[in-house]
This record gives sequence, structure tokens and C-alpha cells, in this order.
Amino acid sequence: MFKKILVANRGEIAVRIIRACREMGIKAVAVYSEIDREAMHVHLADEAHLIGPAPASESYLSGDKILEVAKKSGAEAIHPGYGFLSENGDFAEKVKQAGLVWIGPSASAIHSMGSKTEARKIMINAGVPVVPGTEGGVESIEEAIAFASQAGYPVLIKAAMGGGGKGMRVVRSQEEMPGALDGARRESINAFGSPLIYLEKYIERPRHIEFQVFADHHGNVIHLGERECSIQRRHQKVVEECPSPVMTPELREKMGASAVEAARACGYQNAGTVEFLVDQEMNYYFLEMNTRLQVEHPVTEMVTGVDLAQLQIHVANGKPLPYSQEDIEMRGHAIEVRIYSEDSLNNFLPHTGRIRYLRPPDGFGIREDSGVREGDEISIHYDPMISKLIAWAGDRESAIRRMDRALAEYRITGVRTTIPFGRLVMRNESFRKGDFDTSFVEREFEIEHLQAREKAWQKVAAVAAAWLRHHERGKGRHEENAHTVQVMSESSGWKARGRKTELR
Amino acid sequence: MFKKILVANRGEIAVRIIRACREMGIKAVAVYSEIDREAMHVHLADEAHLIGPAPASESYLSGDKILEVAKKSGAEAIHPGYGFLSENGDFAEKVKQAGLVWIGPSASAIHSMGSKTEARKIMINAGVPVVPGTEGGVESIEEAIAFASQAGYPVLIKAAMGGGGKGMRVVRSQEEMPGALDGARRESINAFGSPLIYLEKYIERPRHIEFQVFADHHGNVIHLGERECSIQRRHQKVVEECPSPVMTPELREKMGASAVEAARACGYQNAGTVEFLVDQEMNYYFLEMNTRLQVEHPVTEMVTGVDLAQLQIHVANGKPLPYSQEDIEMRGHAIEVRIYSEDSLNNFLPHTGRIRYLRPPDGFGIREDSGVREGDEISIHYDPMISKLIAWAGDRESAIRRMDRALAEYRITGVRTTIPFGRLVMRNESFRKGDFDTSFVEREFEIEHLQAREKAWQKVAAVAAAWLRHHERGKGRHEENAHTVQVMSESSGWKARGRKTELR
Amino acid sequence: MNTNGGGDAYRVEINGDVYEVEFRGKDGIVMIDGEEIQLDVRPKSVPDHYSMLGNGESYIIAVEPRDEPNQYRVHAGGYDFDADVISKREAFLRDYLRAAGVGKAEGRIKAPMPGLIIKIEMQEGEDVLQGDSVLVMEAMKMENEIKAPISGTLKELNVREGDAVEKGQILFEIVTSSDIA
Amino acid sequence: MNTNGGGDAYRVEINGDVYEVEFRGKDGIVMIDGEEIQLDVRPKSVPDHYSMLGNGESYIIAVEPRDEPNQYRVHAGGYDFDADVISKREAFLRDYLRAAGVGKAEGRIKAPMPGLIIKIEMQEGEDVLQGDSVLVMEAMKMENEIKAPISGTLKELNVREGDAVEKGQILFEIVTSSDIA
Repeated sequence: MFKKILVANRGEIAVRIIRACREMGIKAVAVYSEIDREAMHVHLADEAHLIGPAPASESYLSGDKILEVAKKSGAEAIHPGYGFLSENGDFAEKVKQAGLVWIGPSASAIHSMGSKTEARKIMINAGVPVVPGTEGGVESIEEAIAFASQAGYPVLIKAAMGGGGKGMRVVRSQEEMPGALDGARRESINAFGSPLIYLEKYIERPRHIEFQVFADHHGNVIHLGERECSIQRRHQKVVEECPSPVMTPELREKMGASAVEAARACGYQNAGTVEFLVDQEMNYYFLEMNTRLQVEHPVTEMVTGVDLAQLQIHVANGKPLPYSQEDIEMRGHAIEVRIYSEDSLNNFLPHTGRIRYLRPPDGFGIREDSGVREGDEISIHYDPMISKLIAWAGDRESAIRRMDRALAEYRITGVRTTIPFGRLVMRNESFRKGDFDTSFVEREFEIEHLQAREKAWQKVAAVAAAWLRHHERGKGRHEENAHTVQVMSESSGWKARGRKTELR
Repeated sequence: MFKKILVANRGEIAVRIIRACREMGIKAVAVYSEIDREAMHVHLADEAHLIGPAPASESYLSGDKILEVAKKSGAEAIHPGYGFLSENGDFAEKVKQAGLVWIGPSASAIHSMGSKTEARKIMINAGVPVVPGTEGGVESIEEAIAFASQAGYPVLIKAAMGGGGKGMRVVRSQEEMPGALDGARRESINAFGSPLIYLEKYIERPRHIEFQVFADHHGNVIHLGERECSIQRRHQKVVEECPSPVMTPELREKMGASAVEAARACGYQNAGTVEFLVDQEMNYYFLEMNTRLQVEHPVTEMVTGVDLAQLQIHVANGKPLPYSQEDIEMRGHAIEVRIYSEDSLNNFLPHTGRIRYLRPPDGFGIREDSGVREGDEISIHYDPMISKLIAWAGDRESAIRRMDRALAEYRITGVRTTIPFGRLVMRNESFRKGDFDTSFVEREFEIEHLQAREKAWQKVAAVAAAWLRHHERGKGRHEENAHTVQVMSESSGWKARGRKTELR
Repeated sequence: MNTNGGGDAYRVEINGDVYEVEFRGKDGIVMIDGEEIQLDVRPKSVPDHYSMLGNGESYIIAVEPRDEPNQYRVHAGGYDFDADVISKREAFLRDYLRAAGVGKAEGRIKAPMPGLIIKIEMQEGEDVLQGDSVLVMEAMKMENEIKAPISGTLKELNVREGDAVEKGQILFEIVTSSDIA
Repeated sequence: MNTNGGGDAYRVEINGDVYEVEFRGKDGIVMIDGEEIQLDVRPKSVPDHYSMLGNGESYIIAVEPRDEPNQYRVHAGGYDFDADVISKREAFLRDYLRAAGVGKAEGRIKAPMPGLIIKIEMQEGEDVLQGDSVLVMEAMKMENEIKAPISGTLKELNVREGDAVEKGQILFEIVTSSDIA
């Protein structure tokens, strides 16, 4: 087994991997940018090395600096986490050429699946269903309009190198096309360094259901069930669960087989996720394959009991999968709510600032995967995710109630968060019934709904705010007139203060 | 289902029960003593009512005050937790007479099992194996010596009304008998209000293995597997696990059947624990039955997936058990380490103080059941337990490594804790092999062993301590000689300080 | 109206709902919309937190440090509330001024975070409707549309495409017709 | 011995092991037992905690507020260490005084917590062996034996059965023969 692994990431996923290393008796080497000297992943790692200034392009995306640290520290393998270099096939290749192990799939699999158009071709050949779309990248507005006219509006513009909702636009009519193309290209360039975009038929009100797959270097490929990820805002997942509330054993077997087929078709190794769109009639279409550990992997871990991060290291070390498909058993239900530093009252705008106080909930069935602690700064440089809160219980209804309880206990001040939004989702009737799709947030959460909270709590908040104002005024006056107050008898203190107020 | 439940307890178990209520949609009413206004259970409850001064005898043990609050608040049931009134049959009876539901077994079952001597008789009749002992309470020193001479030394003195190691003494020779009898009686009077003690043959190097049982009001009784609780200091459990590393499916079936028989024999209802001593030849003896939820219940929950606190409420409400014996499936391995406010370097002496900083670890498989938070005071009035840290993993070896990782991440300052002790247990060779018994702590943890920590960390601590001293001196001098320092050029600041030191 | 001389009564506005809160004497008696509550509030030793017992009901409240003197962001029960607290005296004054046509709607839009202006969708002087996208800011690798919170005329568009802005910097102002009048 | 004039070198004692630690200049160079370490220590914004990077190795350290000026209780790696830190100058002085027979073993036993003395097992003037139980204190509903940390003669037994004692109060003193001599 490896003795030392470099974790080429930051935040909660770096922490997650460092813990997996620790638990396997492997030393973990962290890298950090100048503003991350005090970050949690630096503190938890066995070693930590500076790799550059705050902007990711000069630090966490700088493969050369990371390779240098790997050599200097004697690390034998590199775990990229998700984001940053995790889906950069060229870097994976460089790692290999440097004589180190890349904890992930081969460069060729990353390249194949990284190009949405190539991935589509491979899946079509392998017999995996796909959404109708342009065969290659789209350059001119005419091409785009031609496809849309043929497939019918609405269509979806996507960044060919993209992921995470960046560079994505829904176009519902020809008039919207020019602006949408411009915006998508701009984001794609900024985020992925490429203007390449393509178009797909937009499936109305689909569910987003993905399968966790795992392949070793000995030809074994299994899946670990599905995750339901339909609750999204700005095309970014925010609430995920395992299993999907609409999954049946038969459909799971069928989709699972497609997912395994997809992995085999690209010669896959290690952990991957095959994403599907599922329409209202439960037809499913290959969407894309993420060639890395997924943000929402914990819900699968809670339900299958399999430690995916440890399994990645195990498989990368050349060992065979310790599980066959029959060994994978799902127990109970798990839900994840991503806690972002965002103002859910204000259009989910990212919110920067220092975390003044942070205390997550705990107790049976509660797991927290956190990347920051009290006193840490949420900066503009990186993803504004604070942590992932996961609730497991014997059944979906109990898991929802547990998550709701846990969110109500969660305490963060200093930044605004998606916690109130998470509570509203847990209490939403459609969500509770399992009756939702990817349009859930925009359909159910008009800004007015977000502001209309439980009136009982609103009244409590009103009393608290008044008390504070009252108290502060009292304090201020007290300091101002310390002398006057001291000579008053204690019992008449309040009355005196009242009078004083009148006089100012 | 109940709409409102009063939780007649404090600390982590009150929090545990309040959370169970919340997750079932039931309002939880807390009670608190004067020094507990700021306690965590008060903050998390829906309602909180003052019941008296700090000493438990005037608050948490005052059944009448608690009943008064129950009536005033409209609670329909009382959950006693563990400790305090939980095994007080008279109070259970009073609750029933007040028209409320007692979440626990009947008064008669509590009384039967509360008297160790009566419990023995019932078990003997039911065919459950017991340790040889005096038939009734022992009053004179002559009686005690007579039993010991017959059964052979060593013998064990126990408080008839006792539990939790209080009022217990091992006697290895006749000379030790008078002092041990005195001490045990004194503790028994202080802790349980009764001087009644009895004697048993002391089983050398036994394991302490207990079975979780559950009975509904419809005659169904099941067990939920065993817990290994042999790691004790001062006869008090400090590390527990599920399953036991020495258990076999055959023995589990046999001991489980005995445990169910024990519950049936006393007409048991709700959650209970049947404790056994297991000798080196794997013979087992009934030790006692705890008629309440156990401190260490989380390890059973993690492995069986069953929420025991919610199940207690469910059964107390008159509903049948939703599980048959066949439904109970054990998956993986769970370990609990109790985090006490004690100085493990100093003979486990309880340590009082204010918690200045507290941040538990998190991540996959980690659960924390906590009763206090940062800023809370550990007082002399109550049990010095801060929290319970639980680690689950697919197998025992992984659970141990996970617990070790988590303990290393745990941060508490302000009080001394059992965290360092927990780490030493996780790294102990005998513990890792599963080769231990109740004498583990005294055999493996001489004070010298406790102090001989990993030398690498000791060196780190040495550097840190020196840095602090250096830094503090720098600061002190800086303030003292602010004027002098200011006129120095910055680059020569350090040298100047060096010289200054020489002169003082 | 207030036995203590008017200084201990407040008007609290949250999401358009108005609460009248009055503190009576030192025994923790509070009147909220005419209902009497026995209130016990304790600041916690951790930042921003308060424990409240109101007639035995228990609440933990967190309050964010404020940008504006009367504004409180209160976290309660897992929800967030923006509360505007003014004393009765200030409330009378505000009502009077509003009735007299003085004062201004809150049409000054500040940058919600530091970022880069990447697109301006409207021009100064244009009429905007509530919800119209006025400009696009990039921050944290995401494009964020800044929308008009009220309808009116776009004035004082203080930024240009390519500008880097600080958190709290005024981006533009929307003036309603009543402001102009 | 120390290029900076001797003021930046310390002797640290933990569990009987002695470390020599010297701080050199402002570049974070530290010598520990002759080994050179590039040290970067940052006090965290949370109480008592420090982040240390030593030659790239990362450690989180917590240090308890102290009762005694030279004593530090350090939490590191999940372990607790009691460190005694003295400057080189103090170390020379201490060694000199010890060699000259001045100074005293630490035989003064303080109450580790508030509690009640329920039994005294030995009498003043008796000889005690390390590990002997001297008295029994009750605290937190448990009986706690207070044992002799060193062998010697029991002196100044300052408490009686039934006394309530405060944390830190001196209970008794054990004088070793070398102390007496």
C-alpha cells in the first residue's frame, strides 16, 4: 500500500481524502495557496506545502507546482478530489509520466468522457441511451438555430469541457439564442479555457439520477446504486439522496447495467459517476460521466456502507475490488444538503465573509463533511461551499425529519447560508412525496415563498430583534451616564433610564 | 402518538431524547436546575422549566417537581433517560398514577431488577446462569467472611441498589474485608440512600458483554445483539463496541435467547439491557439487568440501524414492535469512546472547569452524542461526561483506525479529558487483537504507560511550549519597553530583545 | 400607551409584517401585539447567540453583526429573518415624514459581494421593471445577475463593464416616480 | 553557546525527557536538540489553538491556560503533555541550586477538584511510599483516593475528615529525606 499521498485540492474534499489516508495508515500531503495557510485541510494533513497565490490558476490548477511538491515530499500517488485538476487528462498523464500513481481513471478515459461529444459517440456505440443533440461542437449561430428547429425548442446549450452548471443555458425560442450563446461561451472560456459549446434537446422536467460505478485494474466493474440529484439551483445540485424515491429494483438493475456498460465502453478504472436524465415516463438518457469522486458521494456511502474514498486508494494501488455486485446491499435512506455561503433570501448570491461561529448538529444518523471551521474566511477565490450535512435513517420519511431537525440545530453566523433553503425543501410537500424534478427550485421557490417563513419563528425573531435594540440602547446609555446611574437606587434604575431616553 | 413528552434528565441523554422527539414530530419539555439555565438540553427543547437548585436531590431527583411541570406543560409521557429517576420504580408508579405514560418498564419490573438479590432469584428460576453469591443482603462482617471462605477469594462486594460501579469493592483476602465493607456501604448510602450490600464470587478476568433487549406491550420480545463493555476504569465503562470481538453466531444465539428469557421472566416492557460476565472459557453469567436505555446504546444503533430512543417512544405508546428477531441484521462494527472531563494522566480524577473550546471530529462513520458545548461549565454536581464519540466502519480494524483518527482530531480545551486515554486504547496491541477483559485498564495502563506517549508528538509539544514561552516573553518585553523598541530599526529588533534579556 | 414614558416600545418589521413589542419593567414582562410574555434572554458565551425562554418556550437565536443601525438579520429555528427595528418615537417620525412625502424608497443597489462587472444590460435613464436584469457581475467563477428590486428609472449607474467592485459599493440607483415628485 | 546572547534558548522537560530548544533570528529557524527546523507558528482565531508547520509537517496544538508560570499543558495529536519550560539562564540557576542541595522536591499535594474529605488514611509524621493512599475525597458522587506521588514523610496534613476543600488547596506535603537534610 502507498505510504504517502498528495491531495491536490482544498476544502471539504481535501479533508475527506486526508481522513481516508489517515484511516488507512497513509501519510497525507496537503498543498495550499497563500490565503489557505489557515485552512482546515492544511491543519489536518501530515504535511502542507505552499504552491502559490490565491487565484486557483496560480496554485490549485498549477500542475507543475503540485508535481514538484509531490517529488519533494516523496508522495507516491496524487488524489485530485473533484474540481480543479480532477478531470484534466493531460495532468493525469503527466502524473503517470513522473512515475507517480494518479488516483482516478486513465488519461484516455478522462479525455473521452471530458468531451461531451465524444462521450455521446461512445455511449451510442455501447447501446446506452442518449439525448438527441448536435454531433459535434457548434460554432455559428446558424448551426445552433438549425439544430433547434429540427429537434424543437426548448434546447440546452452546454460547454463541451464543462460541468457543474457553468456555461449552461436553456433556450426556449429563437430570439433567446444569440444572447444565450454569448453567455455560455463567455462562462465556458472563463471556467474551462475553451469556447467550445454544443446543443441538446432539452428534456422537460426531467429527474437527474446518477449511478456510482467502480472499476478495478483487473476488469471488474460494479455499480453502487443511484443518487437522486434533481434538486438544483442554477443547474447546480444542492440536495441529493440515495436511493431515488422513484427507483424500483427492476429499473435499478437496468440502469445499473447501463452504467456498468458505460464504464466498460471507455475502459474505465476507479470511481466514476454516470449521470442520466430520467423523463416523466421513466425513460433514461445518458447525460455525462464524471471521471472522479462526486461531491454527493456520502449518501451512497451511508446507504451501502462502502467507504468510496478509501476504495479509490485501494483500487489505485492495483488491488482488486473487494466487493462483487451481489455484495452491495442498500440499507435505509440518506439525504445530503450542501451548506453554501449564499444568501437564499437574495437569489442564492454567494456571500463572502468570515465565519464568526459555526457548530454543526450531531447525533444518530448525522454526518458532516466540512472543509472550514470557525474563524475561516469564505473568499471570492473558491467555491462557496462550507460543508455537506448528511442524514441517514431507516426510511426516507425518517431521513427527511432527521435532516430537518439537524438543519434547525445548525448554527453559523458571519455568512449567510443555504440552511433556511434546506429546511424549506425538507418541509415542502412535493419533496416529501418524492414528486419533483430538476425544475423543483424555480417552480416551488419564488422569492416570495423563500421569505414567507413559519410565522411562529418570525414572531420569535421579532421579539429577539426588539430585545437586542432595547438592550443595546440600555447599554449605550449606561456607559454614557455611568455616573448618574450609580447614584440611583437599584430598584429605580429602569424608570430612570426610561426618563433619560425621553430627554435625549 | 404522543404530542408532548417531558424529558426528566440533563446532559447528552436529554439531548438524545429531545432529538428523537423532534424527529417524531413530538414536542419535548426539558427540566433544569438553577445552574443549568444555559445547558444544551434547555436550548434544544421546545419548552424548559426550572425545577430547583443545583444538587440533584433538589432538582433532577425531585419526582414531585417533575410531575408538577409535566402537568403544567401538558406532557403526556415522561422519559427518564438513564441515571437520576430512571430506575426508581416508585417514581414510575407515581407517573402512572398521575395518568401519564412512563417510557420504560413497569414499576414491578424495575423493582425486581433493581434488587440484585431478587433479580438473581428470578434468573435462577428462569434457567439463566448466575454467578455464585449470597442469597440476600449481607449485614455483618462475619456473614461476609463466611461466604468468602466458602466461595473462595477473591469476592466482590456490591451495593444491592447500586449500579455504575458505585459501592463496589473487590476483596482479595480476609484482612481487606472490614475496610472494603465500610467503603462500599458508605458509597451505597451516599449514592443510593441504602446501606444494603451483598457479595458474589469474583470471576477472574471476565469480559463484560451485555445484550440489548426490547419488549412491547403485546408480548413480543427481541434482542438486538450484544455490546462488549470490558474496557472499564473504576468499574465504569469507558470504551464499548458492537459486536463483541469474541462473539460467534452460535454464542450470540444462545446468549440472546437467555437475554430474551430474562426479560420475559420479569414481565419486561420497553428497552432493557441484560448484562453478563463471560469467563475465559466463554461461560456466561447473568450479572444484572438495567431497566432503561444504556449510555452505550449508540453502538447498537450504528450496527443494527435501529433508532432505540425512537423505538422506546413507539413502544411506550402501545404500538407493537415493528421488527421481529429475523429483521435485526448487524452490519459492520461500531466503537464508542466516552469523553469524560477527567485527567487521564492523574488517575482519571474528575476535572471541573469551563470548556473554553470544543470542536468534535466529523466525516464518514463518525457520530457524536454530546451534552455540552463551548462555554459550558463542568461542575461538581453532575456526571463529568462531556460526550460520546462513536465510530462505525465495515469491520473492526477499520472502526478502530477511524476512532483513532477522530480522537486525534477532537479539540477540547479548558478541561482535561479521556481523549488521550482513548487513543492509547485504540493503539494498544491487546485491544486491537480483541484479547482483553475487564482488568484491561489496570493491567495495561500503569500511570507510567499513560505518560509515555508517542515521542514524535512529545517533541512537537516541546517545541510548541518553548515557542509560547518565547513569544510571551517577547510580548511582555515589548509592552514594557515599547518606547525603546520603537526607536530601534526593525531589522535589529530581535537582537535588541536578546540583549535586553541579558540585562534583566 | 407606555407607562415607562415611550422609550421601551418598538415597532419591528419582518417580511412586511409589523410587530409591536414593548418591554415592561425589569421582571422580563414583554408585550407583543398585546400578548404578555414572561421573557428571559441570556447572551451566550459564544459569538452572536442568545438563549430565550418565553413563557417556558425555549429558543436559540443568533443575530448577525449589522451593516445598518436598525437592521437585524436574525437566525431562528433554522430560518433567516431580516428585521427592521425602530422605536415608537422613530416610527411616529417616519410615518409623519412618509405621509408628508419626504423620504425615499430604498432604490440604491449595492454590490452583494466583491466581483467583476462583466456586462451592463441597461442604460442610465431607462425605465426598469422590478425583476429586470440590470447588470451581470462575476464572482466565485459564477455569473450573477443583479436585478432591479423595484420599478422606476435607472439613475446613477456608477460602474462600467470591466470594473472590479468592492462589497457594499453602490452599483446603481432606481428612482421611483414618487421619489422624483 | 547562543549567538543571540542566550535569551532565546529554552530547556523543556516533558515526562522526564529534556529538550533543548533555541530560536534563531526572525526567519523561523529553530534548533531542537541540534536539529534545525523551519518553523511557522500561527495563533488561530479560536481560543488556545496554534497551527504549526515545521519543515512542512503540519500540527495543530492547543495549550491550556496555566496555573504555574513555567508549566504548559499541551494537547498535540490527541495526547496531553505537561511541559516545563525554563530559559537556559533559569536552567543554569536551577541546576546550580539543586547541586548545592537547595530547592525542594514537589511534594505539596493540592486538591485536584473541589470536594469533601471523607477519610484520612494516614497520620502526620508517618512514612509513606509512592502510591500509598493518603486520603479519600468525594467529588462528583465518586470517592477518589489521593495517593502519595513520591515516597517520604507526611507533613502538614492540612485537612480533616469532613472538610470541604477548594480546587488547588494544599492537602498535605510529603518531605523526602533529602529535603530534610
